[in-house]
Amino acid sequence: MNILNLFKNKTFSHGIHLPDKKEHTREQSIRRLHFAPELIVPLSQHFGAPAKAVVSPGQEVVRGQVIAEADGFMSVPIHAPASGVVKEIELYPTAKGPKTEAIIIKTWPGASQRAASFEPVNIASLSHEQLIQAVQDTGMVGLGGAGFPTHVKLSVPPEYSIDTLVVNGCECEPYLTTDHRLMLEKTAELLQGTSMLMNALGAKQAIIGIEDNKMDAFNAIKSHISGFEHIQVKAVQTHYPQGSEKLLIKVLLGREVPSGGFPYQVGVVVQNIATITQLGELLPSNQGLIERVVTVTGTGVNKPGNYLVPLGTPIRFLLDHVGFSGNANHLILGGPMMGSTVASLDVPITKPVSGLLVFNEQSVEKVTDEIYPCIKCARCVDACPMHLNPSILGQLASKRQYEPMMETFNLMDCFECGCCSYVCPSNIPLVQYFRIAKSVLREQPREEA
Amino acid sequence: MTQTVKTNQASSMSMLITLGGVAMLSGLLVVLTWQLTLEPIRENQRIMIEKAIFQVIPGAVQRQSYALSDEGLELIDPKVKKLKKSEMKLYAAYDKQGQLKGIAAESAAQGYADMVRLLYGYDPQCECIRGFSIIKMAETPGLGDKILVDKTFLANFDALDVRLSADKKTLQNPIITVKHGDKKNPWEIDAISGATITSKAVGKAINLGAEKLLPRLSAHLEKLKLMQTMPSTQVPKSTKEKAE
Amino acid sequence: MIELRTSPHMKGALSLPQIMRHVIYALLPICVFSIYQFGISALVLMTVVTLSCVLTEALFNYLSNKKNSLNDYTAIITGILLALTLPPGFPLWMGAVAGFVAISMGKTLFGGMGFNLFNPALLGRAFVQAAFPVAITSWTPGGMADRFTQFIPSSLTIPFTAPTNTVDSFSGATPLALQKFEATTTPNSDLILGFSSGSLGETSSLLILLCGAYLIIRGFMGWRIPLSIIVSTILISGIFYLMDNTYPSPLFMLTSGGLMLGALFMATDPVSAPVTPMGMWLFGFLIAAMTIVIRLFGGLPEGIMYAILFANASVPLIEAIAQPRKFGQVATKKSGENK
Amino acid sequence: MEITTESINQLLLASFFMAALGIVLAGVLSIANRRLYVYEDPKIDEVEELLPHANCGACGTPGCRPFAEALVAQTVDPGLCTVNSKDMNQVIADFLGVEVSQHEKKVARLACAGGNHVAYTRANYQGLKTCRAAALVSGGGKGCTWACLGLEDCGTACDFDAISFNKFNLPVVDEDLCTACNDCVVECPKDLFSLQPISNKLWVACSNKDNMDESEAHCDVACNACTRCVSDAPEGLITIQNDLAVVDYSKNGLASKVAIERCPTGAIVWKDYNSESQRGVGSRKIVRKEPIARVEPLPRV
Amino acid sequence: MPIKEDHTITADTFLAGIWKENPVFVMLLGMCPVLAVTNSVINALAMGLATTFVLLCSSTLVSLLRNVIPKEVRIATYIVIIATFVTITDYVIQAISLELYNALGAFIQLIVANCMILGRAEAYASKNRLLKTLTNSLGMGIGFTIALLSLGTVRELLGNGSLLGYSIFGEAFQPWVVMILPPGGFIVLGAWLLLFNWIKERNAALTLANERGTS
Amino acid sequence: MSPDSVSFIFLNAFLINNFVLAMFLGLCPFLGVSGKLNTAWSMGLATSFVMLISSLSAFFINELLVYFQIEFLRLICYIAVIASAVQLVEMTMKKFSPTLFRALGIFLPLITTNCAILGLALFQTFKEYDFAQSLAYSTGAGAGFILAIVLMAGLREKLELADLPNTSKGAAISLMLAGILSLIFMGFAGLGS
Ligand SMILES: Cc1cc2nc3c(=O)[nH]c(=O)nc-3n(C[C@H](O)[C@H](O)[C@H](O)COP(=O)(O)O)c2cc1C
Ligand SMILES: Cc1cc2nc3c(=O)[nH]c(=O)nc-3n(C[C@H](O)[C@H](O)[C@H](O)COP(=O)(O)O)c2cc1C
Ligand SMILES: Cc1cc2nc3c(=O)[nH]c(=O)nc-3n(C[C@H](O)[C@H](O)[C@H](O)COP(=O)(O)O)c2cc1C
Ligand SMILES: Cc1cc2nc3c(=O)[nH]c(=O)nc-3n(C[C@H](O)[C@H](O)[C@H](O)CO)c2cc1C
Ligand code: SF4
Ligand code: SF4
Ligand code: SF4
Ligand code: SF4
Ligand code: FES
Repeated sequence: MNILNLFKNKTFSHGIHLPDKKEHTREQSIRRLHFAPELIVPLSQHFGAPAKAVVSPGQEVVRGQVIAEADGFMSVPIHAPASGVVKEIELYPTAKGPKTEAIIIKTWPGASQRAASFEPVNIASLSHEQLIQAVQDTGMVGLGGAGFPTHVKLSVPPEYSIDTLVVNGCECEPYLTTDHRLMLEKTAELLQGTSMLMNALGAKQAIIGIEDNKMDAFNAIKSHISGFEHIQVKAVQTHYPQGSEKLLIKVLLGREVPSGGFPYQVGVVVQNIATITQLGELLPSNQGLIERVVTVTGTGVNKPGNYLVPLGTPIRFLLDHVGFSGNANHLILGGPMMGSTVASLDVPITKPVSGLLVFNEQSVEKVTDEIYPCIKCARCVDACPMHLNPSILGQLASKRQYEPMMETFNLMDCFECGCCSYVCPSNIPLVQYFRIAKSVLREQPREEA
Repeated sequence: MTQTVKTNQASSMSMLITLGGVAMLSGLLVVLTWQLTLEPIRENQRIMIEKAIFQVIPGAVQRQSYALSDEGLELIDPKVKKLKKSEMKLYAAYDKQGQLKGIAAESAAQGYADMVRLLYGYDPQCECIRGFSIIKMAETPGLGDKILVDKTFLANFDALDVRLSADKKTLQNPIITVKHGDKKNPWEIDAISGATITSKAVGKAINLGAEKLLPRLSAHLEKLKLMQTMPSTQVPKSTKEKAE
Repeated sequence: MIELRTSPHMKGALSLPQIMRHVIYALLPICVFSIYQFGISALVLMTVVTLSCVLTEALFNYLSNKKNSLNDYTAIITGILLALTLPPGFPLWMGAVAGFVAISMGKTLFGGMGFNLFNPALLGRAFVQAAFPVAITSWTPGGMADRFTQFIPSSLTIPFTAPTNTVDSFSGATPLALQKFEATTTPNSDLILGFSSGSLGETSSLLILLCGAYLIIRGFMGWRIPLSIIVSTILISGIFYLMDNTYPSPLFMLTSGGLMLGALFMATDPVSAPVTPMGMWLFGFLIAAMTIVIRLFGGLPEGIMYAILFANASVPLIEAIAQPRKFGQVATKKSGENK
Repeated sequence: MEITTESINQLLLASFFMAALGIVLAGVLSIANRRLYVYEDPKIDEVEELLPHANCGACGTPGCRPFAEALVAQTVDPGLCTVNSKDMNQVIADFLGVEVSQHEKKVARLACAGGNHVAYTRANYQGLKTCRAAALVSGGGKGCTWACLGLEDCGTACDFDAISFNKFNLPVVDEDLCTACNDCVVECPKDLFSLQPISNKLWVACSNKDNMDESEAHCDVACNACTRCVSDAPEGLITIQNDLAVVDYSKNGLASKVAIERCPTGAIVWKDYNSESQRGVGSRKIVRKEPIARVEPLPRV
Repeated sequence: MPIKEDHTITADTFLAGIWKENPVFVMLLGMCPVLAVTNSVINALAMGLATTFVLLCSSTLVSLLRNVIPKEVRIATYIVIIATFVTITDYVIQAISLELYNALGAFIQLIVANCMILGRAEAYASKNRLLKTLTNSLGMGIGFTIALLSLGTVRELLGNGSLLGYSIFGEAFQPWVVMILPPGGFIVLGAWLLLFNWIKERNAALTLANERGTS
Repeated sequence: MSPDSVSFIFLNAFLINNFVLAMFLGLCPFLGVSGKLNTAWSMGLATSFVMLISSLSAFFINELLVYFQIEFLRLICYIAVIASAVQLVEMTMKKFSPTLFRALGIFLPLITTNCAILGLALFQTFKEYDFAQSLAYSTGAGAGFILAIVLMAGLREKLELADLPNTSKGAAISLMLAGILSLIFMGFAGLGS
């Protein structure tokens, strides 16, 4: 809406501009975290059916070994993040709330960590089906946040053809810098992974979209790109939620993913930087996903930075390591806009977690300010990137009128980006309302059946 | 109204009889009432009209109704005769001696809220309007209805000039309403400030009426000079009229 | 203990009281100009009306055991704006009545701040306009020599009685009334700078525009509604003017009467305006069209108040036809092509 | 007034006119009637009058009118309406000439006893005061993930004011008022309510599926799967599933208070109609009489 | 109804219309005349009496004929009966005072369409015996008249400074013109309803507080 | 604009002297059926349709009565004829256009005893409108009724999302809303004069 936007890089309409707060970790190169004495590996770290454990208590496992296998197509295997012995398989708290089954591994002390050996594979020689299988075997899921199994994304329904792979390097959430660091430090793997996936999808081109607050990453990739003809990098304006795949596709390609539909319907697949980088590393060596980069930052930690964390590391251990100042009482897994708070320090780091934000008392913005009635100021309407009407949705939700929210006002198109809550001067917890409404609405068909 | 009916539907005959009977009964009742109240109602109407007429024509105590049309002037009994579209009704008012004091007629114009319907009194002697009275209006009380009480406004009608032009086809000067304090000519109406619209409506109505009435009337003025009486009885029975 | 909160965990800087505070700041220059022009009567009338609004709000809070709602400043805005729409010599007691009606019937009745369907200030004014039509159409000219030492006589009317010694209201006829009833045009420079008679706050279009621009630039107020009203006014009255230039010019239309104040401060009252962009354009157009129709063909010289209120009443209908086009709504065709 | 031939004529004219009009209209109506003839049993209206118009659905039909239709068709029996008083149902039955069968009353029962004096909270939930919202934010902050959050969703859902909250923020069902409409069962995001016939007196007031230590770490009255009730009760009445005692109500006839006596936490209780549930003598005493302090969530907007 | 007809006349038969089932304040029936003619007390009174008269006469006739009228032509017959009495009233008022007649305008004739009267005929008179019907109708009529008066009083007092035409507040009083204009009708009735609601609310709150206090 | 012109008559009945908000006619359905926008719209359509029908039938009935010189039976005849005309329409509609019937038909019986219908017929007779004028009058009144009831319904629907104080729930708020609308419609006064 701002006239100045004309002179900037491209972006989508609506959305908001956020302070990026990335300065504390932007310059911190990725450091490896050592193993926690006990790793908690939930069987469900992804979207879809939980994996099935194939180990039993007392069994010794080697780092990288499959400890749970995929339960069907909509599922991925899980690999042991560290060598050790399986202590138990029991219910354990997760970030979402309900307890789920987790394999608890007592790790051997750091020095004796030994990796299972793998035979490298020749990607080029694999058939399409084999390639998908290989991707599934890595246990790779979207590392951008949703945890959607990557191999499912690659198996595009036959009636659609993919022409473009979009690599999502926006990292539009404040504080987070994992993708930024990966682009700088693992540029080669990124490009390799990109061309691998292009082949897998049969895509003619790939576009790496990067927000223009990460121009160093942009330049780094630009300087490596010469060997890869069909890959281009494009800078897009820093604008939240630029990283959402639908908006990124709109900006880069001008295509609009139909409401309720998926990117493949407009010939695009979107993958996150981390997903592709990891895939670029793991696939040729036939390894499984056992660790990921997590940004740990916030006012509550002493050593903010980007850490390569073995999956299953309890937050408590991570915090001890980075030094956390006493009264930190607000922990967020993910970014500040979409991440969720955790109720317990026992919660482990899982595959989709890209950041851990730790704040001490009230240093997070004053969310608990007094709530006023909606004044219909339309700021939320102007902010909503999905062009919904959060104002009326919020009013309906407060009166528990959920049906019209879905039927008339397209509630289901809301992807909970939080723009509306962010701008609301009346402090109405719009997104929370919408989550409640969606959860009620999702339950309803089940009841009627 | 009758979607849910019992299984035992009433026969059509009984329906016909009941409704027909009740309707007949009510027709009877109404007609009786009407006949009984006819007289007092007429009397009421007469009093009301005369009050209005005598108010707009100072000095008048009797009156007579006429219908003016292209065919000429015709004495009517207003209670009985329905006027045709082409006819205009007017009242000639006389003093005790039966001398013509003035002529009153109705006119109307759109005011602020709704039509302002008024009766104005024309004095053939001075060729001027002597007054008006409101038959019906819905102007804002306290604002629009100042036209009834505002002294300066009423003073406009001491002698509002409606002289006919030389050819007797139109008014020499159309009546216009000017803003408060701007009245310069005897054919202008000085508006009430704050109720300009209503004032204008009064002016418009009188202008409209005078434009229509006076040119046609001028030929018949002589006929009205002296009070006439109806050829038949003073108050004829309606039914007789109908028989004609 | 760990705190559980829901995302987003960040919050934009604007808060409701802050917005409202800035609206008050933006209104202050207009008030000052009004006091300069009309003297102590203006000052006292503004104070009385605002106090009446605030006290009414407090009274109803007390009666309904609601928590204090004065700290959102909206009652003060209502009071100031209401006062700015009243004629300078308006009896103070009637001003107090207007304030009471604005808050009680315009706001509390519907559940208070945020729920009112109509602009409370204008509702208050509409009520007193219907109740005391004479007093509200008695204009006093601005810039009278003794304005800082003496009250306009009608101001001090004893409660519940009619103003007795009204100044000859003619000397103070508003530009619109002059145009409508006398066919006299006021010079544009007077209209723009504010040296004409009229309601307390409506005289200087330029000042109003500047104050409104401040709010828009700082992001406290949307820009669509004012723009829509101004553009529509120019277009519609331009068409009339071109057809027949005895009709007032667009510039006159824009700068006379309460149009500017209405467009920038009253039609923009967020609560009683639509939320969707398309709705805002329609809303503005409706206001402009109706204002012009009333001004040119209606019984009243000014129509902006009724136009805004009517548009307020139409908001549900406007919103029923002007919901935003959601993202991805038309793209279904594209995917078909892709198959 | 004189009576003249004119006035008589007028009288006759008017009367005949009206009579004719009446007959024409009646004719029209009678034709209309034939065409629009729709049979609907008038009994349905009358029965509906006698129903409570609560449209709660507890009877199993979508509302009172369909229930009335079904009653008149005699496909259901009046006793199914749980909102009406017994007498009124008898009136309906008499009217229809049928018997009222005795349906056992069901009430809503909560499978949790973790008020905030016995169940620990590990995190402060700050957000809208609804259970569903809290459940969506990392489960809501109670140590036991299955526990009642006490933010009153069920109370709001109940149309009959049958659910109130005690000072430990635990819902208490007034069994007289409960009509077994199922609303609270549907509403609770933790699925803690279920409808139980009042003869099901042996009741496990816990849903915790953690094992022994873990469950007791979060709640003083949790079922810790110690199996004492299983061995004290007749064979097969109680089993442990997922570290939780489960009563098999098909063997309800065997139930007696013996089963609850040795329960160390008092998770299994004996619930008589309309009285407080009784804990076993062996259960540990609840010492805390005040709720553990918590930060109030935002008001339910 | 399976429940037997009840012929006993209680105080409630009469009082229902005045308060508990007041046609205007509670049942919101016959709103048009209520609002249209209450700009002065005298109009309100005349309208109230006229309506009561029609109500009584038509209920009587309907009650007497209740077993004769076939269900199918019920409404048509009622309407004709009502219209008859309305016409009669109309002429009688004209005979009494034309001024009053003009003030009431067409609303005398519109009594025909007053839902209250048809409602009473349909719901009460057609089901009950004459005496009971009369008692009830009288109550209704009085209730209606009271409502009209309560509106007329406020509107005339504020809108004209007078009651029954006599100036109350003296010359200097500034009439609140809006009260006799259409909006005033709606607003005054709305205000009465608000007042009743408020009293009800407060009483409910008080009894609740009392119960809490005693238990 | 001449007060007798068809366009002024339309405008007058539509806005200036809106049947509901200035003339107090048809309040029962206006207050009763304005809860939901959709129903209000249907009700408005049905009412204006019936207005048209009854205005026409009243026009012809009046000719008949004048011919027989029994105008005193006007009221009875109007109401009886309108009632049956409406029922006939209802019947025809049901038979020939069930969709239309489902949308509008259910309101028809309700409308018969609505004083706007009768008022329209009576006023057009008092004002001695000819056929074209009656037509303009009835369409104007119908349009005015639709406008009023649709505005009202929109507002009431919006109010459902408001935190109404208990005191103003129910009929009170509807009446106040009607009052406010009526206040707003005063702005149309004097239009076209
Ligand atoms: C139920 C469901 C089915 C999906 N099916 C597909 C699919 O068939 N193909 C695909 O490319 N992506 C599929 N997706 C993935 C989404 O397009 C999207 O990439 C994923 O939800 C993560 O995106 P986000 O992080 O923007 O939420 C599916 C997602 C969901 C929730
Ligand atoms: C509001 C919103 C913001 C998002 N922001 C980002 C982002 O900054 N970076 C990113 O990689 N994915 C982001 N995503 C997820 C993408 O939509 C998409 O799911 C992801 O890029 C798919 O890649 P993945 O399957 O490899 O994770 C966002 C999603 C939403 C709904
Ligand atoms: C509620 C209200 C009622 C009004 N009623 C009338 C009225 O009955 N007659 C009238 O001429 N003007 C009426 N007006 C119009 C204004 O007073 C208008 O400004 C005035 O007629 C023209 O101003 P002027 O006469 O001072 O030039 C009314 C205005 C309002 C707001
Ligand atoms: C830009 C803006 C304009 C406003 N205009 C008005 C106004 O015209 N009248 C008013 O009563 N309140 C106004 N308010 C204050 C507030 O929105 C109003 O009191 C609410 O309607 C009360 O619910 C305004 C507020 C803002 C932010
Ligand atoms: S959270 Fe949903 S409604 Fe709010 S801005 Fe984002 S997409 Fe729009
Ligand atoms: S931003 Fe908040 S106050 Fe403004 S319209 Fe949206 S929900 Fe309402
Ligand atoms: S039982 Fe369920 S709905 Fe009720 S308070 Fe507990 S968690 Fe909430
Ligand atoms: S909501 Fe629950 S407690 Fe209330 S009546 Fe229904 S079943 Fe009983
Ligand atoms: S009284 Fe006018 S519609 Fe009911």
